[in-house]
Amino acid sequence: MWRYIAKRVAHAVFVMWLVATTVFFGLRFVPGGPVRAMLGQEATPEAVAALRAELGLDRPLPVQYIDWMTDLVVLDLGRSITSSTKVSALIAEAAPKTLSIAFIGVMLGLAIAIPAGVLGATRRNELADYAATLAAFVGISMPAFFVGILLAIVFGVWLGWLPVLGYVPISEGVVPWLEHLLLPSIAVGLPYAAGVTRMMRSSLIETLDEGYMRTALAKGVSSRTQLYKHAMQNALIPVVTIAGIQLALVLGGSVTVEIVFGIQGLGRLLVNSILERNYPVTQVTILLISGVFVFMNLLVDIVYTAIDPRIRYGGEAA
Amino acid sequence: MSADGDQAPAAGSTGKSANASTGDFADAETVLEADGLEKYFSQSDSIFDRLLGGGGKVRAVDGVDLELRTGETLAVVGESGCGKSTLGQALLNLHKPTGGAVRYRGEDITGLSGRDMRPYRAEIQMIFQDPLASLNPRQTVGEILTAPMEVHGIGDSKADRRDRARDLLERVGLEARHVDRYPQQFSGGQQQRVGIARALAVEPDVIVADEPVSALDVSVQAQILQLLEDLQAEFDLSLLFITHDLSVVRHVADRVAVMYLGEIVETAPTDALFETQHHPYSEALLSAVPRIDPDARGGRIVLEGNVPSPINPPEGCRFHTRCHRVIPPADWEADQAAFRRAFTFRNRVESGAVDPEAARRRLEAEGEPSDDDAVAAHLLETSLPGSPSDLPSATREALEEAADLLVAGDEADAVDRLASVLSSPCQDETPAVVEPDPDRTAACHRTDPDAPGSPPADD
Amino acid sequence: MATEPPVERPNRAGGRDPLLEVGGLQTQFPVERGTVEAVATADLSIEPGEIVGLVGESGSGKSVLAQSLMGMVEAPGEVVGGVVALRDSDLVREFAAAFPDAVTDVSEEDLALVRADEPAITSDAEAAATLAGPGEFVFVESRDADGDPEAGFVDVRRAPEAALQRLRGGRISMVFQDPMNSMNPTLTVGEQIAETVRLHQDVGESVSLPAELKRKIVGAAKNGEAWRRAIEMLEAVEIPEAEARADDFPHEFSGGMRQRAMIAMALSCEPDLLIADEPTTALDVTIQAQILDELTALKDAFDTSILLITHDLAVVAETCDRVNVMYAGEIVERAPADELFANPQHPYTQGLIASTPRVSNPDDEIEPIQGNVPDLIDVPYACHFAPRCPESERECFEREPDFREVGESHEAACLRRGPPGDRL
Amino acid sequence: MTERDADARPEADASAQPTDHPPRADGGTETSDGGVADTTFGTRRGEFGVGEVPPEYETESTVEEHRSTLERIVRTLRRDRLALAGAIFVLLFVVVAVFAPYVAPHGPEETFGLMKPPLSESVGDFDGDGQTETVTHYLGTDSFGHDLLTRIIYGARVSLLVALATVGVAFSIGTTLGIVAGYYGGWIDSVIMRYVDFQWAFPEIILGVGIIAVMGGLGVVNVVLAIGIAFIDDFARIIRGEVLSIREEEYITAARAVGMGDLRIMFKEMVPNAIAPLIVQATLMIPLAILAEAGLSFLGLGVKPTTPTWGLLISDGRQFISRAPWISVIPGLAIMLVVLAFNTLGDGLRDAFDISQSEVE
Repeated sequence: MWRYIAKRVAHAVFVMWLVATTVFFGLRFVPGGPVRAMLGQEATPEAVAALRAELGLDRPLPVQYIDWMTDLVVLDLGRSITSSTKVSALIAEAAPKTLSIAFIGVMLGLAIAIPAGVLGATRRNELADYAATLAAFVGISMPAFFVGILLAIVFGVWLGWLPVLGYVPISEGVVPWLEHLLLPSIAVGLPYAAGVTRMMRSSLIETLDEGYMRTALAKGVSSRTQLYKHAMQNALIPVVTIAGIQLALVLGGSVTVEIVFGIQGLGRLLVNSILERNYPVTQVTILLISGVFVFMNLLVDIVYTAIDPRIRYGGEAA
Repeated sequence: MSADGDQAPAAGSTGKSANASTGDFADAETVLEADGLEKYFSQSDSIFDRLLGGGGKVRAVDGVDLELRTGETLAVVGESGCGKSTLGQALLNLHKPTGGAVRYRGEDITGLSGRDMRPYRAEIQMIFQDPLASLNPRQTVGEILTAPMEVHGIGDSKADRRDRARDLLERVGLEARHVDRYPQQFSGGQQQRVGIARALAVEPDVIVADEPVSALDVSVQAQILQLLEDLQAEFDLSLLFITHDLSVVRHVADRVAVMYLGEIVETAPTDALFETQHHPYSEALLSAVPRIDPDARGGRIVLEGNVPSPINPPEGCRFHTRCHRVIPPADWEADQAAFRRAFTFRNRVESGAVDPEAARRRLEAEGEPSDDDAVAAHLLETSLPGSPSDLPSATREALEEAADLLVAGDEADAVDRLASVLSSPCQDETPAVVEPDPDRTAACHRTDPDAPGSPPADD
Repeated sequence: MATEPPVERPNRAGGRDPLLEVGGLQTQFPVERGTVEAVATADLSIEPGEIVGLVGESGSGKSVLAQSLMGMVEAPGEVVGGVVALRDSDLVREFAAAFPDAVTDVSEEDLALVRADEPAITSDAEAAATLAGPGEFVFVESRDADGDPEAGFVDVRRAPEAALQRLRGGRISMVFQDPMNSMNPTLTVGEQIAETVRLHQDVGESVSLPAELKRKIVGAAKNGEAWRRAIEMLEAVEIPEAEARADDFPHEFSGGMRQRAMIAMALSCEPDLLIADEPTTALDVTIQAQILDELTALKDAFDTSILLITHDLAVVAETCDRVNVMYAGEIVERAPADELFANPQHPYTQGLIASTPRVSNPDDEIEPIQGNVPDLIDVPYACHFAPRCPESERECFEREPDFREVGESHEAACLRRGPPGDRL
Repeated sequence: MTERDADARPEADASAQPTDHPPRADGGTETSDGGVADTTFGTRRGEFGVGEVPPEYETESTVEEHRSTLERIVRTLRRDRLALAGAIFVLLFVVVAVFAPYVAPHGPEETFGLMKPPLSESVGDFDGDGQTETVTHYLGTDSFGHDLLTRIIYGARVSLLVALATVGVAFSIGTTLGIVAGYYGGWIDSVIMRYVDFQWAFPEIILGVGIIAVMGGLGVVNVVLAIGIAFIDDFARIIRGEVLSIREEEYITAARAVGMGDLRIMFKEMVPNAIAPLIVQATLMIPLAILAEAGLSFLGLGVKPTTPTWGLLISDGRQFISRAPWISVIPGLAIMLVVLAFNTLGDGLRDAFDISQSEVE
């Protein structure tokens, strides 16, 4: 098991190194050079030189690269060129909002998806199954930001139940925090739930068809115990993988949804930085989002050891 | 192992090659030959594996010498995981051998590139186990049969090749009009006929048949065996027949090679092998085959434990961990059966299967005393077959000490303690391949007059 | 033929009450092109303590027959007729108490009446089953002085799911072909055996869902009766270091060991009947030999009857007391094993034996049966073997073959066999 | 020792498994095997020997039809209503997109009254002929006064164009990488898969945004490249998996055993067997591409702001959700319906080709 975990950690570190390297070179491949792009064509040579020096672009490439990597490791993320605020401060301001939306979205999504998938698989070809399947179909067909707009119209504008704009930090009370986050979270959670529901359903159907389920039947296990004791854990193994991969959907969704709800999170930061060609901020934001995604999937890999004894004991049968 | 070593003449045995009745391929020319052939599969699949070490190599085929003679049927028989299928594919260069050599009519074809190998592919063909899986589901039978001809430039035109395909179908007992059907539209037996036709399409000398009938029902299996036999006579084929089924071997093969854990342990003419076995594994394998005729049943030899992993095969003779004829050391005071029991205990301890904690838990659960002595006694009782009382006293003491060491958590010392009294030449030295009878080979210390240890007369 | 009630009923060889009596069993699968008659009327009986073989090639319906015996035919398949009578007076008493509404008393007179009406019915169970009302599946043939059931049977085919759950694993258990896929990869081997014990034996451990889930998460109590029994069972099937191996997961076992563990699980509640469906087919021959030896020994130790289903004639010949040969959904011949192989009568059995290679007499030519097993969808001809049979006459296609006496306790369903007068 | 599966268990779900599979794997598809020498085991011969059947009992030789990929697709559409509905809607979408100028009631830049609700009318001289006409806005107008129906119809063009071009880019690069990686294995595979791993580390829309940032400009080409590149890994991974499993098939070993070259094996033996999952994957990637394009446009990082696209329409309407909710909702529904149509179609095809959900998607 430890060998397996070590492998997964090494893999995650390797991927993050590749990502950081690519982001480093990506900036340097901006057509016409990043400084020109940032300052515009009319900038004076002095201003260009000053910014190049400021960003360290005047030094040899290997030196820049090593600096970039060491800065990342010590979390010295540079300054925004438009406000000269520290990038780390901007991120610290924005990230909790986006990650809160994503977190609550995932929790809501799983809370809907697992029961819905189980329902679909156990009541196969009954009304409940058709309803769950259709809902899941519609769910994977809607972009999160559109779900957000619909929710805002219905619950914010028409019913007036929940606020549709802004964010309140959790330090000002859990209830206001949750009120502001609920609609955005549902907006990212529903498409996520749809994908996981479909996987849960098909995985459980496959599991119920396995030889060991026939064995359980043949030894007189009741149907509920068959489902929850014998089938569930096996069926969850592929679901966990999909739940990890689909986090991409949640993170991407959060970025768009927070714009719908006027929340100044990572998405707003990212879009603005791109439009303002504020590359130091863009770099770090992208890196952060990928980092969160890779880290979450590392956690998923570790969750595997808990649910798949073939990995836990000796094997690496993944 | 009956003392009678004479070969039973195989008069009129119809299931064999044309000249099988003479029972003698000893002088025939060798057509395909393996010389110390090795195929190891690497287990470490990524750079992390290499960094973290481990992985290891599966030694699927480990130093096999084998020769297939013109016109004969040579069966390679063994249980699953013994490497027989890998051997077949390595002979055809479908797995690149990692060591040793393959020769076709004396020419070295080991590890040739695709292009260099191509001419030989017209001479050596293959039939597969799963008839449906071996046929491309997206191609008609006609396409499947003409493709090899195109590759090898057989036939003048498309139409000519198609005619040949129709002929081939009839020759294997199908109808020419089936040429436009897809594999799924045939029954299992018919699919295998198509597979045979494909092998024949390039007019080969040698066919390697990997379990060609084991996926088929017995009545259909007989049809295919009969077909193979007819075709072998008609085309003068040499057949390497890979199978796990000794009953089939008896009917089709002229000679047999018995494989265990990547090695060939015995080769012999079929009838001779079924008469006497020089290797204990062959003996056990043969004794395990169920028989319809009550008169033909003998005592089954029950082998100990499971086949060891080919990643880390046992030292010396690979069969020694399970062998019922394992040789005691020269100074062993009791009989071989007693040695075998004690040796089994040693093997279990060495493989790490003995778990004192689980034993203690069980004793506690049963309300028995669970102090160290009781646990040690329990370990001896459950992991040693039979009773320790009729073992030589020195051995008994060693076993008891080893059990105590295990309970004390000192597994390494327990292993050493057991090794000090329970050694066997079978473990210490790799048996040489000897020729106990004409045209037979075996790799067992018992058949090797020069081998260490005195084979005790316990038969 | 038989217009008067048959005096000697072939299903009751030796006059003993069979443990299991299957009459007129029929299992069908609807498919697009029609109906697959996977089992088209099968009669079978198993005596206590006997190993009965059911041998046939793929497509013969032998596995579906086995599933029908346990009420676990997979949808959309359905057992559409027949009776599966399990005779066990303890069981009848237990079920009569548990399912009082499902009990029906049948008297000898009732049965005589039925037999007079329906000459085709040859077994008591089949006759009794015609008397069952809706929902009735516990048949009491006689009662003692206190009015408690004394003799009778339970019809598995009519039993509801609640009753089947008690039967499965407790009274009838099953071992499957594929040992790799028959054990749950996420439960320890010991737990899988202990679970069966808990379900069917009174070991004072709850089998409610919360209790089971708790066990799954924190592990089963290692000092409980069920776990101890699991270790004993693993020892009984000769798995060395059983107490340590009980904690292993199935993937840590080899194929042979898994099949042993499956047998341990199946026998853990000392069932009346063990159905072994191709138990050694996926195993190597040396392991097969071990398992067959163990099955025979365990049968005596656990006082169980075994129905051994296989395609391998030699396995049947070595292991079974009596053999049933099945072809295309029908049982075509039955006899004691030695008699069957010394003197096969049905043309299919003859062909099957002739096509089987043997290690012992290599000089016998092996002769294939030509052709293939028919599509079982709406077979138009009466004898399913007729198209492949070298002896078939027109009548073979037209008239259902009935069983004829062809030797000592030996019957074959072939019109061209039997006493000279009946023979075609 | 793979004995055949425990025998006659007909396909459990006959409707889900079209008749490609006979109830049993072995036999049953034909009543007679070939004509090998006629040996008999019986002593007495009957009127009808082996394989001889009275004429009235001749059963039709029920050979299963072989179905080509296209035939299977057609068959699926015939039985699966949902997939058929999807296919029809997809077709409608394509027709509308291609013939937008002929289908749309107005020009894309024509303006009317601002934020008029659906089914309202505008009165005025819109075609400049001096006459006053009455124009009905079936879906209302947007915040610039464009007729929403018209904008949506022209938006369909952008969606279709971007989706097809994107999937084309991702398909061609991804499939090539996947086949090469799967077939050759070894270090080539390692390099390609490390690339796939790396790309996988970015949520797709974030990668798209990043690529847009590097390219530093808006426009259809940039969007296509950004999304196309972001989808490469999905194709590469799926095709590699497919190739790896096909490579293990015995018919590939057989092809190597008869001496076929690598290219012939790849293109004549493997690709035809990998086509079905490729079709399914492509069908399921198109809706993802549509969603991604809408997302980028919504963020203002997609096509130029004047281009009519669904994402931009939603984005524009966002500020007016209390006054004019239809501006956002109607384009959103358009996206949903088109994506839903592609998804039902793709799902139906996946069932038709018997591909498991974990394999593709």
